[in-house]
Amino acid sequence: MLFLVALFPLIGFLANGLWHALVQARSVRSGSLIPGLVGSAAIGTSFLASLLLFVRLKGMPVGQRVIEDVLFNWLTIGNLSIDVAFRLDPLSSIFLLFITGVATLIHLYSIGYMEDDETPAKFFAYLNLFCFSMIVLVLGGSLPLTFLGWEGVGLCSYLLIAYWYSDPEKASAGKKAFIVNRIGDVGFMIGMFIIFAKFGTLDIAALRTLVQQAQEAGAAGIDIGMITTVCICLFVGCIGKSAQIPLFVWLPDAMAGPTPVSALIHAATMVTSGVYLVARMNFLYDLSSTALHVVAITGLATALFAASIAVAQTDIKKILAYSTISQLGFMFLGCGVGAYAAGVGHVVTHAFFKALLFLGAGNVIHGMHQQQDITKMGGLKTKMPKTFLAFAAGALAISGIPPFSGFFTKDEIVWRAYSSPEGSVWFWALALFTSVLTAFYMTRLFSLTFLGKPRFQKSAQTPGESFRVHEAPAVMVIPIQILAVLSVIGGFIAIPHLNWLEHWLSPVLGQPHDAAAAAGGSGMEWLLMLVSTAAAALGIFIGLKMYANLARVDRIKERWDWVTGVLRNKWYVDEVYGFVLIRPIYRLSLALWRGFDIAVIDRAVLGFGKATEWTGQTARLIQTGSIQVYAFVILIGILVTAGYLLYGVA
Amino acid sequence: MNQVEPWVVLSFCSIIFFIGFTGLLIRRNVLVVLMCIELMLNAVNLTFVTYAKQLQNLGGQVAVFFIITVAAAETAVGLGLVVAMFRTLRSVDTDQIQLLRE
Amino acid sequence: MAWLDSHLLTVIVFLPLAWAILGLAIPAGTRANGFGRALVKIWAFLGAILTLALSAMIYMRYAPAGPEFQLVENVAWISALGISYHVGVDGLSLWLVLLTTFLMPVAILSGFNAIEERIKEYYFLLLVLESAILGTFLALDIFLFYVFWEAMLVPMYFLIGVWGGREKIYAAMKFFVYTMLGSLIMLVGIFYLAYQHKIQFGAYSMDFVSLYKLQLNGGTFLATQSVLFLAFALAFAIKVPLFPLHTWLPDAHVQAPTAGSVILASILLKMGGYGFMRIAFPILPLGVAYYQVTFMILGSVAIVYGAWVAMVQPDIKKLVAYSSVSHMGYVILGLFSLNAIAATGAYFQMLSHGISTGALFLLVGMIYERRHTREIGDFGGLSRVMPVFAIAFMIIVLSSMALPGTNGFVGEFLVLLGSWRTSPALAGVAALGVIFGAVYMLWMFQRVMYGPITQKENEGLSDLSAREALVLAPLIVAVFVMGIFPNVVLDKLEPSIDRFVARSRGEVRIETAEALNPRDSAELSAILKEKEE
Amino acid sequence: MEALKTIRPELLALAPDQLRALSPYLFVFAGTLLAILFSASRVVKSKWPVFLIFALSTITGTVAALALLREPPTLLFNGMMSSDAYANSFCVIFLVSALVTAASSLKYLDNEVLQQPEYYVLILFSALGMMLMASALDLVVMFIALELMSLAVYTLVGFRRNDRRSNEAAMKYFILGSAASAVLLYGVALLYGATGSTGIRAIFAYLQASSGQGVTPVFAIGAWFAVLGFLFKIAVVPFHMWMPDVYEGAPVPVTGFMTTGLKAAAFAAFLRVFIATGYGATGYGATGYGSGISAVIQNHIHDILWVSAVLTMVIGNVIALTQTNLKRMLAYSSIAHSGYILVGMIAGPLSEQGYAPVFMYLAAYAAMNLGAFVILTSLAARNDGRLNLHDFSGLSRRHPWLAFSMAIFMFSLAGIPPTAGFSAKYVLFYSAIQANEILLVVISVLCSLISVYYYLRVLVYMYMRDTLDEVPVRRRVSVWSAAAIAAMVILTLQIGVLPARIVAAAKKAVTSL
Repeated sequence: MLFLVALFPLIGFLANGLWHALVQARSVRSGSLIPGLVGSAAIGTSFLASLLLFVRLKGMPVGQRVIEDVLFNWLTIGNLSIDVAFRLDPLSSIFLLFITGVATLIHLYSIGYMEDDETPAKFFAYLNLFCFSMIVLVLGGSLPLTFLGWEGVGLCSYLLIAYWYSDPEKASAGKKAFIVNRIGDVGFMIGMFIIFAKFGTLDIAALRTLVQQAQEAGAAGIDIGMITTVCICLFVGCIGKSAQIPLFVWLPDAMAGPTPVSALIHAATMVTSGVYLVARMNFLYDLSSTALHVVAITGLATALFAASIAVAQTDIKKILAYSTISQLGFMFLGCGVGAYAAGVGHVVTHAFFKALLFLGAGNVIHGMHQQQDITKMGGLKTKMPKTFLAFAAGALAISGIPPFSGFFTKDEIVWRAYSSPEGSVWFWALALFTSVLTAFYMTRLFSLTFLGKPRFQKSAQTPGESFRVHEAPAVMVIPIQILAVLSVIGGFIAIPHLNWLEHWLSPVLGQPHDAAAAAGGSGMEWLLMLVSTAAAALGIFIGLKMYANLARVDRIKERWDWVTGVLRNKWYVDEVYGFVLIRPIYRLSLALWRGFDIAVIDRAVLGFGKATEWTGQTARLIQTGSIQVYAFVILIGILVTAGYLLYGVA
Repeated sequence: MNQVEPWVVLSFCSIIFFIGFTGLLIRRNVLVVLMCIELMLNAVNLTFVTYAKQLQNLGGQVAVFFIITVAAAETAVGLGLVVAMFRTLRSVDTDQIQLLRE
Repeated sequence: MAWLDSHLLTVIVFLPLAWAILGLAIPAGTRANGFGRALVKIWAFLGAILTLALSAMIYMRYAPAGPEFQLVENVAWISALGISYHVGVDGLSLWLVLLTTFLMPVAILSGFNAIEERIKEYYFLLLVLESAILGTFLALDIFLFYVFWEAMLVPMYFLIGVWGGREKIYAAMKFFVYTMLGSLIMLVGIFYLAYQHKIQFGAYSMDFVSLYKLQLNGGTFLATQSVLFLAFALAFAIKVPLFPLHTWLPDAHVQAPTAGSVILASILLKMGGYGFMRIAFPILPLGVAYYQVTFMILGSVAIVYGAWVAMVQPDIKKLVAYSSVSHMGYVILGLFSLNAIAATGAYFQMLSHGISTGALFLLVGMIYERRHTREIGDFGGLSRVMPVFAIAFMIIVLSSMALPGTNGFVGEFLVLLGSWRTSPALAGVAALGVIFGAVYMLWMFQRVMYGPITQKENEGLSDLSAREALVLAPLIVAVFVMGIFPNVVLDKLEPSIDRFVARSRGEVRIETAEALNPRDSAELSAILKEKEE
Repeated sequence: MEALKTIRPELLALAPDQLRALSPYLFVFAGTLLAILFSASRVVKSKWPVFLIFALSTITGTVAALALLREPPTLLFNGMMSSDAYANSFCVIFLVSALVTAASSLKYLDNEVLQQPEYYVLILFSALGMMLMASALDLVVMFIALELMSLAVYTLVGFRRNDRRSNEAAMKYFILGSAASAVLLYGVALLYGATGSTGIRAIFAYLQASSGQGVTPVFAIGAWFAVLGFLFKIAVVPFHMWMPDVYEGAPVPVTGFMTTGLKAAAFAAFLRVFIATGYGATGYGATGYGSGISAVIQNHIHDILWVSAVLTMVIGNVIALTQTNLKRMLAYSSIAHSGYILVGMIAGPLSEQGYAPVFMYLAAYAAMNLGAFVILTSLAARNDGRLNLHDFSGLSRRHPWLAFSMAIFMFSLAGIPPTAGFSAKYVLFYSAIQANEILLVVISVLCSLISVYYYLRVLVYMYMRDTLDEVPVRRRVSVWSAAAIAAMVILTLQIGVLPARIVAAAKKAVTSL
């Protein structure tokens, strides 16, 4: 019955899609209610299904906690045989649960958010399709199937970012997302090629057993360099999907999509599939510390980098986007130091509070009539109190204040970064600094949005428009309240020492190293925990202090203009790419077409024709029409040939 | 009187033959050109006769009669054509007939 | 029925021809009444459908486990030169035949409104063309193959030249002469092969199977096999078309009428790949070995080059044409990788390229009928006025950029997977095509379908008509069926592919295969063993 | 002629089987005489009786020749002439092309207001000459036959006697032609001197005898001059210069007749001489250069022919590419085709098929080229006007069927399957490959690629361009021409699709040499 989980969203997609193609495409306006309910029902059922599956899985003995469901053979050539097989194990069950759960909430939320949209059926069809692909991604038993989901979610994110396609900016944002993802996917594919060339299989379980046998055979049985290459290739895929340096540029632009999409795809689920892949392939990464270091350093760098950018942004969704990138960096840091469980844990809690934050932002934008600039907000605390409370919970969670969920998981990562054999004190220090930044920009966002005096009367007033900020309808508030609850208590799955998640995942991710023993005992751990809490508190404090008085902020801005400028412009990464990659390739292509295809190849081809023509034109001049000339030519012919013959005889 | 060596006659014939051909090349008057052709044919006749004499074989002699006949017919046709040409061209100069070219 | 069974292939090859000749009897001149004209269209469509039905019979009759060639007919034709009328079907020809018969009704249907003048000649030529193509794919005698191969040029020449666009004459001439060059050189090669067969076996024969037995020396630049291989490769590479012999393609595609472009792109290009698989590789394994690297490089260059040039095309049809160059690059790369996976991928890529590029041309034709322009700049925001069209277009674009789940993915994935074994570097280069394929396709889609409607003419455009939907539906279905259940194709293909790989490696290549990859050589020797039995 | 040394009258009387062997010639000859009578006696003004006689004699002649194909070869007039399969199958070509020419001329002559019965008589004469050329076994007889043909054709070329172009063509053809035949005759004389005979078989016997120690320069030169005479008629470079002018000036049907009948006749005789003088294959039908004549000369002949074949193909095709007048274009293309046939001649001695491909090619070429010329004839305006390419624009709308058949002929000339042109080329080049002339074949296929371009250009005008003149002129096509065209189309396709029969026939004809 495993495939049912994937089937329901597919049905929802088909239903909504047909409804769109047959009815709404003919510009029949029909509210978002029916398609919304259909979509939510579809994903909701699959949430229930995954709950049941989770229970069944829990019922099984720890060793063989695997549910497999082979549908049919996809393709078979010689020794290559790929099944369409779903496999549920503790790791995928966790992902399945929070994906379907959060997705359900966001579907419901969207009913409200998309109510006055033209083609809601299309929207929900896309959402369902996305859920389907995401489920295939996490349940896929073999790499190609995972890749199918992998590209599927990419496609859906493209379609949903470019959902309001009439706006060229949104359309090209979608294109950008897809193409950048494609770059990563090539890495993924190459990883698969190497794996198949070396191991002759693409099935993950089979691969795992092969690798383990090789390990038992001893270090000789396995080629670490090759493993490193594979891991890095796969990680390139993760970089693309999870928006890490250097491929993160698409995610901020992706905010062009409707806010629920940003919440679901670009915060909670899709972007974390990179982490899923690394965790899934942990048995390979464990073999190559080089690959692990690459992962960790990339993650850490991204976390720091994105956080620094987030500090200077003014678009509420952009800030959240960069914070997402930064948090993803944390997760990879976790994986990179071998603490996959910590990474996964942060994925889960992050799904909760980041979805919450985005939906909250959605409410704000909805209430502010599509206003997204936080410098033009303020004082919404009174205008939309429910949203305010929920948002506060989310902000605290992400800043890492105990006992909110973010604290436990993030702190676990920071601690592992220090304590695990792969980690180092530098990792720890930088991670700590990043969490200060995190706390700071979240506070900045929070205070600029909700605290202080409203700034939109003066800014957002356009003549003749009565501007009234309102709280969102219930269908948009209840989901975020649920999410708020989750992001408060969600962290308890990962409380240190009675770390339920880690044990649940251990069959897949292996037993964690005894970190405490590794580094100065549990006393050290408690100490660091305090330190990081203090760091978060510090960040919040600075933020509050600073943004209580905006005039001073402006002065600081002026003084440090070049710094803030660089940050505001995201370190000019897009510009650099445009200058170094995109424009040169475009120019080159143009040059190849005009300068080579037409000017060289084609001209050469036509040249033969021209040459023949010319020869003819010259040769026909011999035909002067005079008898004597003809006779003379004949005579020459006779003499030459006869002479040649005589030369033969003599 | 003493006999003329055959090779003398033969080379004489070949000379005449090529004289005829040369006339064909250099003379502009069609009638002269016709004569040159006759010259060539007669050179051939002479050759035939010489060989017949040398080989003691009648064949060559007979061939000559045929050739003379054919030559006559040829001249007849040729003159007819010349007349026709003169009627349209008002000239018997080969340089005038270069309408068809290239 | 029994008679039909024994002559199935002949019937299929010549049915369209006979049908076309009968169709000439229908009174549908320029001043004929609408009924006559309608009748011509229906008649042609029925003929194509009938052929499709018959070819479905081939599909049912052909048993992959059975002998190599099935439903064989062999009649002496010019016995003095050992030429015989010899047709038969194996996996390689089966699917291309089905592709042809499947696309032909679609192509015919697509022109019902577009073609208004000389319709009788138009449909006549289309059906004749179908006969020639089917003959090429089913011929087992190299002379017969060549006859059909050449005869196919004639109707295509007229289709481009009479019903084409502004530059039609130039394009038609270029197409004909360019292709003719290749085929004539190939003809010399054919002579040589036949002569060698006479020398080595004392009897004239033009059968592929007997030519496969030829022993020719190879390995050096001037060795028989290398030279002959170039002779054949020229013909096939022009047809494929392989960079840098591709410049006839954009002109021909852009100028041809929609149906012409569809057939040209979807079927005629495949004849190049088919020629490689049927003639060049099995007969000249040493030649293949000698030029393997060269052609793999050319293939991967074509992939990237085609994608780049396609990216900057202002004309949609040109863009699609160059995308064909890129896609067929995968075919070359896969074939020359000389292993079962890559070869299967190459073949599958040919089929899926046939489906998706054909569909692309149909879609372009549809908006061309509405707007009479193909300039990308003249469009924009069509999604708003033509939502259903947008859906179809999006699906085809995705399959063309090889999204998993569509037919495009299977081919590209297998080609890359297989060629990685032979040459990781080149496979890596080719993998870049995956990125750029997305770039030019999505960019084109964005400029045509997305954004605001800039031009007034575009506001009134009507969405797909029922006929157009009917034209596209089978292709879209095929996209997903081939993408999700590729085994449907692969099952009937595998034995033929294995034979192909074994032959084109040739026994002599085993040790080099050893160097390539131990698994390959094991697999190969297994194949060879079962071939001996 | 050595027989004449001792006159034996019984040799001059004809036995019945010899009469039967002569039947084609007799029919045609009788037809000629009757035709002369009718045209001389002005009692009947109409063209019909003459044409009727013409048709009757040619048809009966054809039938007789076909009937004789099954007979064993018979020597006539004590070895000066043989009616064997070779001669008879060539006779079929000549007579058919004569008939087709006459049929297409009927209406043409009306248009030109030249409807004189002599025209048909002359065609009959030239046909008779061709037949004799093909069957003559004695060089002098061959020469007389050649002249019989040539004189008739000279007159035919100049038949439009009020047209300057026609006269000029006739004049050029006459002067150069008679010079060439003088050269041929000189060659014959030298051969006679070297071998003591003008009989082909005798010459060959002499060769066999003198096997081993080569041959005298006199023989070599004589033989070569004899061959040259035919090379001139075939219009092989550098003896081709007259051809375009003559073809352009001559009346269209006559041009058609020359490109097919005359060329075939020249080749027929050429082949006999070529073989007899040992320059071709030794032994009738056997293969391989061999005894009698030194290998050096063999190689030199080979080289000469090789070079001139290449030149012929290249020059013919390349200049044809630049022509805008269809008649002249076809003239150059016929030069090119002579080049292809020469390839066959070169390959003949060394390939399995021997000279069979040559015959097949001539037959195929006759079919398709005649067809093309019949179409030109029926489209030509007064004074052979309106035969430029642009006059053909939009033809497919005015004359769909004419355009269709023209397309078939053009494709056939270009060698596209499934037409006669293709199968003929195929067999020809295949034998060349067997003779290991790979480079030559490559050159020739490239040349035929060039030819594809200008043949297709005709189609471009007929199908892809619209007529220039606002009111397109539709000329009535006489039923005779239509029939002729139809017949040629069928023939072209038949040779193309089912060449087996003609291949066998060619083999038979050549082996009977």
